[in-house]
Amino acid sequence: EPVNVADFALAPRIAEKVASGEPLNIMVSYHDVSNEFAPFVRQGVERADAELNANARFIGPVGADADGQISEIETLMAEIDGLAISAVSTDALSPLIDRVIDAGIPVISYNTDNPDSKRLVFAGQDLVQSGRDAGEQMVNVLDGKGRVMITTIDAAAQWSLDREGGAREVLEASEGIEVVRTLNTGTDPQEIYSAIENAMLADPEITGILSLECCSTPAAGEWVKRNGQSGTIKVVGFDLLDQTVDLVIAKAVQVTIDQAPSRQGFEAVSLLVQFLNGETIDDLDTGVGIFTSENIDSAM
Amino acid sequence: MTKKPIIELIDVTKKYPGVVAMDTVSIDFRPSEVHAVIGENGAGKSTMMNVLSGAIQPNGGVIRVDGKDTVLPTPLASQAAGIRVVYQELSLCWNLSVGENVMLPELARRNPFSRLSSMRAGHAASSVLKRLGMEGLDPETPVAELSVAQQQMVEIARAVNQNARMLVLDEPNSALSPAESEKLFEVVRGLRSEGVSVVYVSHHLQEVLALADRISVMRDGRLITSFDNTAETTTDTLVAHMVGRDVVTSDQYSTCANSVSQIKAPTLELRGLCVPGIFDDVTFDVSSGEILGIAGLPDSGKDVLADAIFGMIGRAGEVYMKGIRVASGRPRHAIAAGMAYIPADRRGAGALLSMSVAENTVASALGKFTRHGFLNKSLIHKTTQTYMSKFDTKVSALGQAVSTLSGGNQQKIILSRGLATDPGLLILHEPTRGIDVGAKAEIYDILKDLASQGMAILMISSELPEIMLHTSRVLVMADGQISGRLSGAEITEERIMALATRSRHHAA
Amino acid sequence: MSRPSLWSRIAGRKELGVFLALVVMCVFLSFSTSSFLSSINLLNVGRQVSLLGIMAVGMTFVLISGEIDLSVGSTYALSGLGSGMLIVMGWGLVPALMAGLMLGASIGLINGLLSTYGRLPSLIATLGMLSIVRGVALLMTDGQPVTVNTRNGALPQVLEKFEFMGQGYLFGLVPMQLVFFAAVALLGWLVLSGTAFGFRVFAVGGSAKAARVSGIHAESVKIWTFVIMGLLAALAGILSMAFLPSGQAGRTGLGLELDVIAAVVVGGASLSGGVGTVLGTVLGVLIIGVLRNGLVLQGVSPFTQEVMIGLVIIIAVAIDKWSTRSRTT
Amino acid sequence: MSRPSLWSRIAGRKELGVFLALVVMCVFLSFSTSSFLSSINLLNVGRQVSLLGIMAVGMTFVLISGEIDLSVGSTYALSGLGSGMLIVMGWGLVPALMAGLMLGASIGLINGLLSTYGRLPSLIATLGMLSIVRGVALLMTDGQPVTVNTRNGALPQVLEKFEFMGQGYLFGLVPMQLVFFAAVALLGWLVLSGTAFGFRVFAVGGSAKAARVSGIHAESVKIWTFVIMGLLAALAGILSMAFLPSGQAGRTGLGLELDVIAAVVVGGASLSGGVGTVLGTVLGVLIIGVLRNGLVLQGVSPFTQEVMIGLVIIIAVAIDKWSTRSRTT
Ligand SMILES: Nc1ncnc2c1ncn2[C@@H]1O[C@H](COP(=O)(O)OP(=O)(O)OP(=O)(O)O)[C@@H](O)[C@H]1O
Ligand SMILES: Nc1ncnc2c1ncn2[C@@H]1O[C@H](COP(=O)(O)OP(=O)(O)OP(=O)(O)O)[C@@H](O)[C@H]1O
Ligand SMILES: [Mg+2]
Ligand SMILES: [Mg+2]
Repeated sequence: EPVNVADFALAPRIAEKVASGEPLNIMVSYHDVSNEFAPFVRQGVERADAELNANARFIGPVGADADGQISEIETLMAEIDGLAISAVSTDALSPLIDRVIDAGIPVISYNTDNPDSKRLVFAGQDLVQSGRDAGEQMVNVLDGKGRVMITTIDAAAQWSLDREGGAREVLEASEGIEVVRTLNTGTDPQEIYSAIENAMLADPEITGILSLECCSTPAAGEWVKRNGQSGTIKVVGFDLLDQTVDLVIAKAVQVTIDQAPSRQGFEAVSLLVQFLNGETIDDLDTGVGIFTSENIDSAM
Repeated sequence: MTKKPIIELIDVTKKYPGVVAMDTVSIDFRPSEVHAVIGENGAGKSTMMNVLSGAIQPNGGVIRVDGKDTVLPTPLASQAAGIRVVYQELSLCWNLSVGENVMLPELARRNPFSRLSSMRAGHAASSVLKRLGMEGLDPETPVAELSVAQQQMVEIARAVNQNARMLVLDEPNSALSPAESEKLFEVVRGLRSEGVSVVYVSHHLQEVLALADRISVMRDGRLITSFDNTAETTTDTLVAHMVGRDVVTSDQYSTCANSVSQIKAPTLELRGLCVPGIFDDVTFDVSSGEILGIAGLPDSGKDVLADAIFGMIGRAGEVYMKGIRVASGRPRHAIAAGMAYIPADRRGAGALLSMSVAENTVASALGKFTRHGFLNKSLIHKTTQTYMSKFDTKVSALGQAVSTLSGGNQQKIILSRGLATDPGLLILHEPTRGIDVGAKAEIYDILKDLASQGMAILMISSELPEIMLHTSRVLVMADGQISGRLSGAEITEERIMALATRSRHHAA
Repeated sequence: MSRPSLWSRIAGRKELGVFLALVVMCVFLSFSTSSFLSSINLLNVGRQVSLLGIMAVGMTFVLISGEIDLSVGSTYALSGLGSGMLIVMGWGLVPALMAGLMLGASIGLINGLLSTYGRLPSLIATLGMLSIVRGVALLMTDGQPVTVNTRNGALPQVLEKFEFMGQGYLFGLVPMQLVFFAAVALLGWLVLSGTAFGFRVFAVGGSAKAARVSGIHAESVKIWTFVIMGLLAALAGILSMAFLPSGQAGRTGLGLELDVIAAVVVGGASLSGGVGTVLGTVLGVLIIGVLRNGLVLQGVSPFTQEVMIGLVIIIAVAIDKWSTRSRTT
Repeated sequence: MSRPSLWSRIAGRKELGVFLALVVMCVFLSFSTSSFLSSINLLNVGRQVSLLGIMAVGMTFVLISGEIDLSVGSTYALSGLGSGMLIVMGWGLVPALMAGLMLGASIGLINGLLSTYGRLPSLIATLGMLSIVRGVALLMTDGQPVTVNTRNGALPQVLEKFEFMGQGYLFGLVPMQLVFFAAVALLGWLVLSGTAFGFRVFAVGGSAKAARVSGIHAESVKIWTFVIMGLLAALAGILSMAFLPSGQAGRTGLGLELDVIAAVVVGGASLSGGVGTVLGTVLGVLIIGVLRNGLVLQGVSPFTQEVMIGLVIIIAVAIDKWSTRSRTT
């Protein structure tokens, strides 16, 4: 739904600030500032801080931790003029979002959504849809036929469940494709690689690995490359980590789906600034970038 | 003609919060002499030994080695000066073998990357073990498997093994048998003739008279006097110096202590008590009002007996208190049945060291001091105070940690803890180990009083004088069995030793 | 002869050190940030430390008895998720809470049995349980997040009370979590310093052998401390579930055990047993809470915060050790 | 008179138990899965446990000396990332490796100083360091993943050697990581059981007091064990970096400390010091590695794997305790 500040009970202290043209304190809370994704989002936030009339600050807990994320926002609430949240757990952050909104502070979600909360709009990728996109790419590179293993560093996380759902929906609809298992690799890079190594040995018939995130994608690609299976075993994954880019160039990873994290960070701030300045804002799809060895140069 | 001292202490002072453990002590130790240091518990003897060993640092004064002012900041520095120490408390590495423990100081000096062969550690240790009369002990045996007496011998072996100029022995034979002690004395005399300066701390005044060339007496942290041991010196002289007042010492107790007024029905009955591999078929009674002694050599099984009766370890056979059978395995059942136990290992198993005097006093009888589960602190306070004054226990506050008290006072508090449960039977294991003459006499007085009030007392002890003078009946254990029962005039040193050394097939 | 017992005196001194550290931190923050001293912020800090605090009270018992419990983060997750699932299945409030608490107590019981009769060092027994309980929580929820709301099946009147427990305010002012923490701390203090049971916990932790000779059943005392710990971890987990009101077996309470232990040790308890107080623990918990709060208010970067938290743990315990040492030597 | 000394004999017995457990697991897996006994799979298992194993050898020293080190996961991350960054900055191989190892050794030194002269319990000192070192790693990398490749600036000839260390095969067969593990284990075994230093580690762990009065400088022995631990954690971290070849400060080595400790304790070392062997540790590491591998080969769900790993830790240590106990009593 498009929203406008005219329909929003803005806290008087913020209204005053807007009226006086003072820079606004926009906080962008990310659910784990120590993960791979975070530096990209932070870059976007920093760019917004420089380009827009706002003091944009990138905050969040080290290590995904709902309590930590909530506590930090609670603590800073008196200073926040606008808040963008990417939540560890969709449901856990909803009451807090509602509380912040009730205090007259605009809140939007970005990267991961909280549709059940009172948040104003969402900026980012539709996770289920991005899962479907990955599934379609897999079907594509396998020519509709093969055994697929799904890998994720955190099978229990909401974003993972969403993407897995989308991917399975497409893969299972395709006749020739069998989804063998979902491999939970754990988060340590060594563990990720070992888990993939063991799983591939346990089932040598696997012809496709679909990774749901940044970090098992390069591990899957490395394994394929080191075992001389580049091109035989297809890998579809996410994000544009350095290593992933290398592997796409080396054709060990066929497709990687970018989420434009830096843009997500920038847009999160931008939407809030627009909203506070009276512009009507709406959900923003930051899009998926699909990269193969053909177009990977444009990502570098 | 006096030789030049190896070490001199000049006005050395060591203060602890609230206590001056050494108060401007000046003393010297010379080659080729056995210098005994005696004094009541807490007089400051061990503190002085620890200063010599470098384990603690004095607050003031001067240490002079070979006439030069020196500091001994660590045990290593003291060892470098040729000083070897046997500490009052056992300090062995339980995870290492006898040989390795003996060679520990040697190995401590080696280059860290030097190759090491445990063979040689064992080999090198065996000669010193032989010298101490322990040739039967395999140097590869883990020390954890040894009896306390053997462990103490290993510790002595460790000190003797190094070429000492000065050997400090702090109550080295508190857990040794007479035979083992005699071996130790031989070694000490041998070292003296080799020019070593031996410092000897002991509560056994007879030994001191037999062994020492010079005797120093400490009281309340101060050096009272130092004098040469001559034929005229007697235990009475020593006691007078130590205590500063008259005490009735063990020797002066008349045997009439044994003639107990009236012996009533048995309080404790043991029927065929057995701990596999240690003793079997132990059967005897202890009656109300009597003090029953149990004597025996090390390894005779008498130590485990106390633990078995009290239920600290599993056992077969039957134990009855006042006719009611007591289940095995749980000390609290034994307490509920009316037993109180004073274990030999005062610091390890006896006192709750980190807790206060008051807490120690009431620990076994908590039920009496709680209302609806909550502690009645004023009652605890009152009861503790009663016991402290009854036994003349010296503490600075009821909240003082028991770990800071002297051995005699700790023992009185453990005794109070047992008595606070209103027991019918008191089991004492080595009740006066490491306790000075004055406190010893007080404890014997307390026991006599308790017996005359109808308490049944079982005293297990390695000290023959204690057994002979303070019990009305004696059971002697040898090789895991009761080898004889003595009473009244039969209780003599010769008969006890004869029974104690009888091996199983002879007894059968 | 003065009245106070050893442990209250030792602890009295210790608590003084921690208390001063806390005061210094608070004074510094009051001057350097405008919002620290506001009542809203202080109540926030109180709420934020409550769950940690509830568990820390339990850990105080465990550490004093000479043991340690690493499984508390997993117990927190399993019990909270368990109660949540039952409410979603339409159970009433009391049965669901009881079931969650019983789950926690049973885990504590297993920890206790393994660490006493099982003869395992409690560090290793509870390390194993950390993994097992986490696995059970994952299996139980199939890795799916559990959210307690009426859409999922919770009865509205049950949900309302459940959410009040976690999110409500007593007299519209004091967060309910803080009320629970205060109640647990008060009860813990009474039990530890005023009852025969508390006495036995200290005795067993000081010297298990001497305690046995004194007729104290060391095993049962230790088992009880683990059960108390399990119960309190479950309570904290349930409150967390009621606050959020959602949880996820793969994440909830992950690594919490080290935070809890750190808070208790900062509060003066010893890892070798026999020493500690509930008051000290409460102060330790507040130090950690105020530190986190202060770092955020100061705008310190999250990475620097990690460094600062480690430093404060080390410094707080070091000050404590050094000050006690200089007094006794 | 038999030759072996107490510790090797105690451990000899212990190792037997762990060894049998490993054999049983391997036999079971050989029959129930086709791929377990393949040489590829066995070399895989060997490679997968190597980094854990290298750190476990260090932890064996630390535990025997009576201490513990919780900071190893963070040290692993910081050193690996540090070396990686230097190579990306164009440093040569040797300087970059040296710098990484020195970083690890310095962290070990700090841990050692805090735990001895600082009078902190090592559990708390290294818990603080866990947080500090992780924070430093995050600050150093700014949270960005570090990938060692020529595109980022690594010199090709340096990169080649670096990658060989982590990914190469000796004689085209044995993974280099396994070679490093074997070398570390061999060296560790020689030092621990054959040198005066190893002897001192046992003596200090058996009784620090007895060791001290015998003239052993207990503090320096302990500090050295921490330095060895730090060096080996750094080595493992660098090898991990060379293998992947990338790392990320928020993720690399997270929670590794508990895995390392579990492996060493399963191998028979005691948390109270004085007991342990390198051989036992190697067996413990293999048990954990074979278990993980076997569970995956059996297709056991990841959630059930958590439960199984916890169970195996508890059971392995329990068997060990119970079998030693029944022999000595
Ligand atoms: N670490 C300590 N802290 C406080 N007080 C201490 C400490 N060590 C010893 N003391 C006190 O110093 C005094 C002297 O103790 P010391 O151990 O030297 O006596 P001792 O003569 O060896 O007694 P015993 O015959 O019982 O062995 C005692 O009052 C004792 O309580
Ligand atoms: N808990 C125990 N488990 C196994 N063996 C033990 C145990 N305690 C003692 N022993 C062994 O039992 C035997 C008898 O020991 P006990 O201590 O009863 O002898 P003792 O006559 O009191 O001698 P001493 O007082 O000198 O040690 C010894 O060989 C001892 O090593
Ligand atoms: Mg003494
Ligand atoms: Mg004896």
